[in-house]
Amino acid sequence: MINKIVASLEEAVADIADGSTILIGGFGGAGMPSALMSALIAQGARELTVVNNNAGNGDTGLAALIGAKQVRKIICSFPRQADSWHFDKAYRAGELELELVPQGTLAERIRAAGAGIGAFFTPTAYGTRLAEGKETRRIGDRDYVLEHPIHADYALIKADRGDRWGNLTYRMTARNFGPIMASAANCTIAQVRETVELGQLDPEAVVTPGIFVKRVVKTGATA
Amino acid sequence: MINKIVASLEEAVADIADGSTILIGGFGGAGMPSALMSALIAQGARELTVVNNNAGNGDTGLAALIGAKQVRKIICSFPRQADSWHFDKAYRAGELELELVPQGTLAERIRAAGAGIGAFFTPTAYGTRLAEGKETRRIGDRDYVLEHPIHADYALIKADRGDRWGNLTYRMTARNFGPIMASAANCTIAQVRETVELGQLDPEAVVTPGIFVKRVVKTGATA
Amino acid sequence: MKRMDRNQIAARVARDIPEGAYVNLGIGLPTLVADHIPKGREVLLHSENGVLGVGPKPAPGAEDGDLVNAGKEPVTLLAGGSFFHHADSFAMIRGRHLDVCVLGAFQVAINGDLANWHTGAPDAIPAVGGAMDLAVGAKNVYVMMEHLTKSGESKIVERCTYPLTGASCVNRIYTDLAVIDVTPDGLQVVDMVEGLGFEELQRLTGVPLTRGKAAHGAALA
Amino acid sequence: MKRMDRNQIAARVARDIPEGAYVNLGIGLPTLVADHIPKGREVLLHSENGVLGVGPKPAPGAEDGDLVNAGKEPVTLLAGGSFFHHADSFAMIRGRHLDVCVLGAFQVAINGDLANWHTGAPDAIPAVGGAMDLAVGAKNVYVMMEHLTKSGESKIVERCTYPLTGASCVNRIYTDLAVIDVTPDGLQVVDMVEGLGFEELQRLTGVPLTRGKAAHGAALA
Repeated sequence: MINKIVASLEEAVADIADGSTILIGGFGGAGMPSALMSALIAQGARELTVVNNNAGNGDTGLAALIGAKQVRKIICSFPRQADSWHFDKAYRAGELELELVPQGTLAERIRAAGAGIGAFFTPTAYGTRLAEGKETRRIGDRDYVLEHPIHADYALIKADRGDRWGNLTYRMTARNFGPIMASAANCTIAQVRETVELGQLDPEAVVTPGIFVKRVVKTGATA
Repeated sequence: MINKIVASLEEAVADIADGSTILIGGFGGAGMPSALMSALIAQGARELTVVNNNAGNGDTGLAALIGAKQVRKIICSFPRQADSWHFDKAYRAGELELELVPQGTLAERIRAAGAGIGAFFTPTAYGTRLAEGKETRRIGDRDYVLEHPIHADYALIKADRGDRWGNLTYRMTARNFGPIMASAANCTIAQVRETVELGQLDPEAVVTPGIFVKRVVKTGATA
Repeated sequence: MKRMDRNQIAARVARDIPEGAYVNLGIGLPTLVADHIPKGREVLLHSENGVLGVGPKPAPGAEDGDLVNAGKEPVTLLAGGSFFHHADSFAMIRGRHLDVCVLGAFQVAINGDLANWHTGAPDAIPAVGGAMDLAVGAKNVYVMMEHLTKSGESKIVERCTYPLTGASCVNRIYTDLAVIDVTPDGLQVVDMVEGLGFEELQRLTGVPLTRGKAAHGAALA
Repeated sequence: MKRMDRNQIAARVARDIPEGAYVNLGIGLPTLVADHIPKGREVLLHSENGVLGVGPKPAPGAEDGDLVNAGKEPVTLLAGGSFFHHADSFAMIRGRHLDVCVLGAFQVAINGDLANWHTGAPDAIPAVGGAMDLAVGAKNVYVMMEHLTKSGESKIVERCTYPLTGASCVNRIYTDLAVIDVTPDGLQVVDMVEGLGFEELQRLTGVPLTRGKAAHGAALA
């Protein structure tokens, strides 16, 4: 019997090696897999490359991972926020490499990795500093920049409900990067509020089919 | 008040001009917008370029449109079937141009049009006859073919339920090309089994948000 | 002359957004526009973090951390709204499905170049978010900003000195002094605040302006 | 020797599909594999028209035209199955999320080239469907075919004479005579039907074969 539900957060993240590339779900706090982040901090993997829309908020989740000096590089669209002090400090100290990517290009690069697309032309950032050094092309009446996929070793995401086949649903705008990140990693680990029996998720409303998910861990409503 | 629900099939297709490019939903009969196709045959627009996975089955839907000699060109992945006699006849008579596209590339080209992607590299068809004359590139350890989006003037699709803002849900595998076609046309027209009040569709389970839909027409369960 | 305050500018922008428009309001100043859309006019607000049909702020105590806008502020969802993932959300933006986006700006150039993400200061931590996607993606890009910097320089310029967000992407500029269209024939003034003459606006702005025909706001395609 | 019939080949393929595998069965012959997956072994069948967790044929009278597989035959959905649109379905295929796909073939070349979509006849109407996507996308591409054509020629060839579906994409060939791995060192025979000797298989096949170590079927990544 297939059973992707693992018993503990510790077990879920146990094999994450130093130097891994990790997609981390969430847009600010919404969808941030905080329980998995805490487990990753306890686990201690270092020299990580992390991909998230932001660079951590406050003292929890991704911010805490940066504070614990486990991150070598961050790929994100919007690092600077009022409460991104852990990132700001590490970045200004030169301890953290930053790759800044427009938000839609970030999403599409992740989606491309999951969909087996080798590269794509996007109009976003054409003529700007973020396209410097990149291949460009005029197609029809628009100018485009060539962008490449972001593949990862792991994706850590937060979903709402999950079953033993790894099917997931999300809750409102906490969905954000979860579904595309799930598709782009070799090993996707989802923390869920609730686990349900097979068949309890409406097949028309499953957002992430289990094919994209390797491990599901239940955290309850609080994490 | 926004109201995308139109009263009749005739009204829904009235402005389709000769020479239009039309995306037609469906995989064989599942998801084929037969009622809209009948209305299009009655309306009489000619010299159409149509995009569908197949080239019509039996004597209804797309097959009937081909039989009525309204189609100049068809872009599809799988024209030849046991019951594709209308296509076969027109094609062998030289009345119909065929652009054969691998099914996944067809889907991705339609999706690219809806998503504002200028072109993309896909591994599909590399080294085959269907990639002849196309730009190729080695990226990492895989070879890719450059493919371009398929934009359309209209999309005619079949959905299950729809509301006055154009939100749609689908029924099982009748979903197939509907959501991506809706995104890739200037004017998307959906025939639905049932129209519902705003708010009756679960916001977590809307498959096609209304932003992609211009007209909704109710046909009931039979069409 | 009577400079408009932030809410007056927002109301002026709102006037130009027709019923049925799909609209993205950038974080900061543009968010105010939502409060000024006339009652009964159905306008669909998109937020790039995966929601269409954004409703008003929740009542105090009714906030939900899983329902936020692009500025990470708690919002509500209208009946008829929907949720989707980030790639789908930016497909809407990049694929030209939004009728209007309203963005703040540091500078707008006479050719419609927009600078709004980075001051270029060497020690600044850059952050771009969805601005570059919105700038190239929306059918109509409206900028909403003060006409002058705090030191009195025009933010409408011959050529942006700050790093660009997008090239030739702005369609219309709303400031505390005027509404100005960016056209192939140059900047055309749509209207000005009470008590401000064209010559005075021209003097304050620095780059060439012409008196435009009154325009009509975003048309739905 | 005892040639395998279609169901025996299908059963041989099914033996190599481990629990938990995500599998796409091509239309025609490969569809039979589903009937031979041992009871109690959970294998998830994908169909490119947007469904994962395909179940057995519906009972007569219970068919639903909206629930079909890639061959447009009525199917059912297992508890735990899900529906998605075509771009997402082919993202699964192209993005290397399927562990196995099983395809029919006209020819397979010694380097793993596959020809299964077009006879090349000038008057044939070509139809490719999802074959090219499956050929490049699945982690393991299994071919299931008769070893010989009706006129007795080997379908395993030095070089395909029919138009290719995919280059160097086949991992393993199941025929009515043998199971053969395509490896960087050439074709390796995994097993043969009862009563068939290696020399006889070599003679029938024409292209060089080696005796391989017994292999183990698809491993889950």
